[in-house]
Amino acid sequence: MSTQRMDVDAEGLPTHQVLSTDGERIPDTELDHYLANLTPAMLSDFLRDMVVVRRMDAEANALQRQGQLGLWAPLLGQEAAQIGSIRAARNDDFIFPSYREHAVAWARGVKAQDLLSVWRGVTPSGWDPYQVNIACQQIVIGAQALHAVGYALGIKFDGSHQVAFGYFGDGATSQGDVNEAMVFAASYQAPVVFFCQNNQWAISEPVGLQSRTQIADRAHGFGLKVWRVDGNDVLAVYAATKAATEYVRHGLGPVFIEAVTYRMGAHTTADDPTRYRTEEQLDKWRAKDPIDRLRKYLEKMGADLPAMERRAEEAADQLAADLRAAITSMPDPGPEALFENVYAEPHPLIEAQRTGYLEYLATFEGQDA
Amino acid sequence: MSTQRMDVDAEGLPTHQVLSTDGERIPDTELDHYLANLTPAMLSDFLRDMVVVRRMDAEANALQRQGQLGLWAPLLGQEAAQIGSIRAARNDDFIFPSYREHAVAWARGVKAQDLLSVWRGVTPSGWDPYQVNIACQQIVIGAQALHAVGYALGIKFDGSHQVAFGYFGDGATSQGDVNEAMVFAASYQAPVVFFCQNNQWAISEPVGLQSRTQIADRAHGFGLKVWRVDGNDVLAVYAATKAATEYVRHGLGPVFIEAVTYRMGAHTTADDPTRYRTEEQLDKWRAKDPIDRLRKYLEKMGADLPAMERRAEEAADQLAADLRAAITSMPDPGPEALFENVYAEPHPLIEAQRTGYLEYLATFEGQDA
Amino acid sequence: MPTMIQALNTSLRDALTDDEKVVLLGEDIGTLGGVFRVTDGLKSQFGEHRVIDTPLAESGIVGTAIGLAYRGYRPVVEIQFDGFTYPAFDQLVSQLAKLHYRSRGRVKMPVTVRIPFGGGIGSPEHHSESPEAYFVHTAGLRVFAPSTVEDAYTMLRQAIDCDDPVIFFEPKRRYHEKAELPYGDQWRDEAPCARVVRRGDDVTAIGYGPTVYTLNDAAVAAEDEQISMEVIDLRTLDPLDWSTITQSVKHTGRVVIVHEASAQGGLGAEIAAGITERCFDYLDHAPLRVTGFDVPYPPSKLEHHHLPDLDRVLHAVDTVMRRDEVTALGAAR
Amino acid sequence: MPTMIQALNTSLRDALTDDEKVVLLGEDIGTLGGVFRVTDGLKSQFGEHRVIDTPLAESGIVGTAIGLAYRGYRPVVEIQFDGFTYPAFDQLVSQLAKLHYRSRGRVKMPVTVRIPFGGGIGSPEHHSESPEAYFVHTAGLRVFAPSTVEDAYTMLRQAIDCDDPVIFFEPKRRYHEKAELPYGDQWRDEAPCARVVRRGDDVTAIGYGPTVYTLNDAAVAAEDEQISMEVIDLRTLDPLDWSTITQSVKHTGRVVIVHEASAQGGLGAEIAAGITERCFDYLDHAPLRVTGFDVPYPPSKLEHHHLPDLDRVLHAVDTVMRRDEVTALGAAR
Ligand SMILES: Cc1ncc(C[n+]2csc(CCOP(=O)(O)OP(=O)(O)O)c2C)c(N)n1
Ligand SMILES: Cc1ncc(C[n+]2csc(CCOP(=O)(O)OP(=O)(O)O)c2C)c(N)n1
Ligand SMILES: [Mg+2]
Ligand SMILES: [Mg+2]
Repeated sequence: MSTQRMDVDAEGLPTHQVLSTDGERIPDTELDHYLANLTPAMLSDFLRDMVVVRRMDAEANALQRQGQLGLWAPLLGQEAAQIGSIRAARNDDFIFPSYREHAVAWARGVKAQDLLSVWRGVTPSGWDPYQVNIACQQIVIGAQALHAVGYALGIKFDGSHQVAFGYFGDGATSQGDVNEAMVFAASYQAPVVFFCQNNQWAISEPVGLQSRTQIADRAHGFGLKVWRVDGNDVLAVYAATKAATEYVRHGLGPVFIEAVTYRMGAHTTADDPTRYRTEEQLDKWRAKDPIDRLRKYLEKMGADLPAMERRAEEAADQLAADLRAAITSMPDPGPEALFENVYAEPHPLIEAQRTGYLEYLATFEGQDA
Repeated sequence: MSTQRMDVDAEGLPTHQVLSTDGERIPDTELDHYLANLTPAMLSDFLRDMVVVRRMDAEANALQRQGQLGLWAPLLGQEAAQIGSIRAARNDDFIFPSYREHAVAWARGVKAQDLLSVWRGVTPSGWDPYQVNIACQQIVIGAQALHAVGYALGIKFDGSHQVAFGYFGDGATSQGDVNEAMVFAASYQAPVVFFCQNNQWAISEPVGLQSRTQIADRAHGFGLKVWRVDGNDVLAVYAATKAATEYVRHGLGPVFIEAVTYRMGAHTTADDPTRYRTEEQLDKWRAKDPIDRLRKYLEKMGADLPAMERRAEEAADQLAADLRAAITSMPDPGPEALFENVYAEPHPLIEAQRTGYLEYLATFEGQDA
Repeated sequence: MPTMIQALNTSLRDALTDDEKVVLLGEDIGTLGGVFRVTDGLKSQFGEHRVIDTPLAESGIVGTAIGLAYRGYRPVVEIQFDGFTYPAFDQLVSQLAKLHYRSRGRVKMPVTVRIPFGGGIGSPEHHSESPEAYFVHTAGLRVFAPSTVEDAYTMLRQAIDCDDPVIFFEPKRRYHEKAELPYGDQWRDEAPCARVVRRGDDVTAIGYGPTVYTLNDAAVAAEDEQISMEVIDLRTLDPLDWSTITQSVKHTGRVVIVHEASAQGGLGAEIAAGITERCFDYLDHAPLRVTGFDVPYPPSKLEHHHLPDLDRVLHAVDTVMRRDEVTALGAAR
Repeated sequence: MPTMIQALNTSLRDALTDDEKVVLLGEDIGTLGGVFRVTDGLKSQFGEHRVIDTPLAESGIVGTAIGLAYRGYRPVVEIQFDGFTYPAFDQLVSQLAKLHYRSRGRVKMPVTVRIPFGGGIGSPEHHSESPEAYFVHTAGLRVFAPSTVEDAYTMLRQAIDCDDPVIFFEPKRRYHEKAELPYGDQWRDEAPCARVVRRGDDVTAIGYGPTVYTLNDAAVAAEDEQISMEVIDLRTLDPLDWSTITQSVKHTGRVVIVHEASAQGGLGAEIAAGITERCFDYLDHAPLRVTGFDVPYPPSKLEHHHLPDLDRVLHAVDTVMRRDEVTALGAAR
């Protein structure tokens, strides 16, 4: 079965790239249109966004090692895929993320400490979905793809021009739910963008184990409009996502974007990737780093890179400091939190258990623990 | 959403046909090779098979109306798809059917009365899977597709050249399980043939609701080798299935066959198809009848059609008479059957319940019911 | 007088009329009107955006309904038969049940999942299951099971109106019972809780859905033998209405619990355990269960053996009355 | 001394060695050796046709295992975490559980489904579930839950050897316990049944998997207060070993049942109901349950409140001893 580890990059749909790894601007007839109005300020924002979320990720890893978080799922390497896509979405487009879209949440205004509070284990959820238009994070692989379709159907019924986004990974495309989501989306021509970050791995499993064809090809078979982009090229991701949302907003049906990227870190802080991958592979992908690439481009186009870098670093420093202070002083929830929000309407069993447990705890008061 | 009812026949992969509806032999560069050795005796068998299973179906419908069966799922119209495919398989190829593959089971030697005993409600299963190399019938849509892949994996591990077949309908292709089956089959290059009878309907739902592309295109996206054939053309189905099994036996990977056919009867005897389809559509498909088509071909090629017809009718009459006699005299199972085969090894709870219930029933003995 | 199917149909029609956020999803519910015709005529009345034929995938249906609820809709899902609930299990227990909790109360999940359940109609495999215990054990779901025509109407309105997800079990073998419907807003006044459908002094018989009819018949038969049965129709399986149950048990001291689902780990176990915890000193006999056996649902010619019937209920009643030394059947021994 | 993880690893290695029809399937079980390393080294020893990394789809994994069993294999499936069992629910309850019955005994389904279960390891959502009640309620499945290192070895061998499907729950928070392994064919001699792990006279405490340790600790603590606890480790949740249970209860007259799963409809309800049916006249107090609350499994900083701990067990013991008027916690009230 070793044949299954073929290099799926080799064939299939073309992969859009508008920045070479050296930072050269590559013309792209389909995507250039969406990059025509890019301003230096926007490019500076892309740089800042990616630098900041990379710092947030580094800080979260450190906090986890120090015992301040229970677990963390690093995003290192996927900054361009996440920032490029979310910056192309409208603020009222509704996002259904997995558990690794930290940059997406941050870009929508979720505070890093709120994001991390879930990983610290103090709360089930770090944000109000309706404040930032992002659904709760999803751990069950692929389940959210269907929610995105349902939401999109609601958009359609409402006659709105919003778009629903379903984010998931390459591994998720094997799940029944993701395939059913494509079936439903195609059937109803739902205004949804499936955004698949193919980071080459599902924990220890290479993407070639999930699929012998390009993931983008699969989506094509369901009748979805498909873009395959270099996920480490923030401009290509941005442009493809712009193109996708425009397509969807025109009522032309659902879109699937495969962003080809790489998970540079461990799957989670509980994972040991040295057991299943090589330094050579990492080196190959280090050379494709999304932030470096944008830096090189900015340099070549004569932007004031030092100023942009300063701005980015300052924002990153600020976030890191705030985050650490907030997390290390974050209190544990009290026992009553156990019983909150299980139901929206009163429920006698939960009421009785709450009362009983709190009374029981009260009997220990004044005793040594 | 009415747009979803597009005619999916209009585009996509070509549909192989080697017999026109008028019984003309149409050359097919890919398939002719597999028809080169067809003898008149084999053609006569095809005719007989289709006539017999159509009679079995008619008889089952009648028995159901007379209260002798609880339910029946007619195969009318799908004779060529089922007979053509099963006659192309080797006897040691293992079949995973749905609930409508009566012709497949019959062709492998399952007696009509055994087949119908399940629909009468006297037993969970009408055959021994290992005697006829057909798994138990499957009612949960699509579940058996995965079993076929697992069995195929076993074939591969054993170094055998058998093939596993997964039969399912057009509606089934929407289920997560069928999609996961394609993922697993592709990943492991399992020796499996997925045989999809696209009979245009999933109860009342037209295939256009399940898919906006051809079903065959979807399978293609998963990296499967695909044939799309006219499912009412018994020779095309036979040839395509031969081609498929040869491909699989050569270790080239899994195959998907979409046989385009039509369910001429009700979904089941509990269904009223007049609520959702028109006589015109039925007329269009009546003109494509698989048995008529073979008859016309046989006539044109100068075969002794009357003799063949006689042979077929005799077999059908025999089956009908045997079937009716067997079904109408089939006894009900006794209560002890409830507790049989729940587990393969002893289980105290089942034992206790069996004993208790039989003792309880004994207390009624000698009483009026 | 309308049948239960018509009552459900009217209930859906009224809900669709009263609130434009109500949408129906399911296989064959549109053009066909559902395999049981519960949604008959609704697509033509409300349009295909309100009454939606879905692709053939239960996880897809429930997952899509969840997305619609995120958007502020109140989806009502039809699962065609009980046995086809399981492909949607993950969406039901890990998503639908938990999203209100997961979102700290910000996202409401007013989704109703209608499931025609139970046996007795001579169907093939997977068409006669009673999966209610799975959902009663799942925190975050409410579980309703009407037994009468009136309740079918009322409780379906209540389920759709509820801001929590409700798994709504319809007793398919009672689909053709007939009765007058409650009218107007009456459904708003009734709390969804258990109901004593018949007063009695000697034994409390507890059932829900299709078995309530059996219990009523048993109560009539028991009268002939001077046994007075109190019959309770649970109606809501989650939350359980312990106050109605315990009040009755404290009065009678004897309990028989009936359902079609298998005994082991069935809802009857919870009822029996809960009663014993709450009423131990009042009990004259252990609560007994009369249930389906712990076997897969059998072929239709055997189902009359599997389903709790009048005789088996009476046998259990006799046992708790200590008129019979043999232990009751159906329960684990 | 080996840990429980190593015991499971050795058990799988021995089974793979003894029977070439044994194959392992799961996510990340090959190259990585499983997220808990239970399959560490097995792929390199037995090859990728025996220890199979699968695509990321649980229904696919179980369905494929069923097909392999049809072909005469004895697949051992790893579900990565308890909460990821649900996407496979249909294949487990409508297929795996029922195929022996459906085929009238012609097709054997010797499939073992390993599920690391339960909480207490500080994990995120879906990584701490206790879904055993769903499977105990499903006819056709056997359910095993070892608590000790030795049993982890022995019972896994027995599960793989069994011609029925076995859902095999591994107490993940006890994965690092250590003990010597039984050797040779010893595992063949032991019947899979409950075990009295500690004799006592006043109260029978019943648990399985991770809670058995808690019960042993409680028994030690109770001794200080002159309460003598008998501790039963159920080991097999289906079939339940009623003879061991009833023998103990008839001796003590008092029962406390402990599990991490939610109370309502949990296995504790079946045990309590079954005991009451079988031992009513011997009971001095209603059997009490100490369980997780009827809420979704909480964030890790709350799990010590949710999980039954020493104090809550002792509190229940005091209650059944009538030394405390407050009712026990965790059970439905
Ligand atoms: C249904 C389900 N099965 C298994 C897991 C365990 N798991 C968590 S992440 C993961 C791999 C996911 O890979 P992919 O979809 O590529 O996303 P990535 O982690 O690479 O972002 C697995 C198997 C899960 N969370 N849900
Ligand atoms: C999981 C599941 N959901 C729903 C059903 C009810 N049902 C039985 S047959 C059927 C339609 C199947 O359509 P298709 O796959 O095209 O097969 P056909 O009946 O046309 O042969 C449905 C919805 C089922 N049997 N299983
Ligand atoms: Mg990945
Ligand atoms: Mg069909």
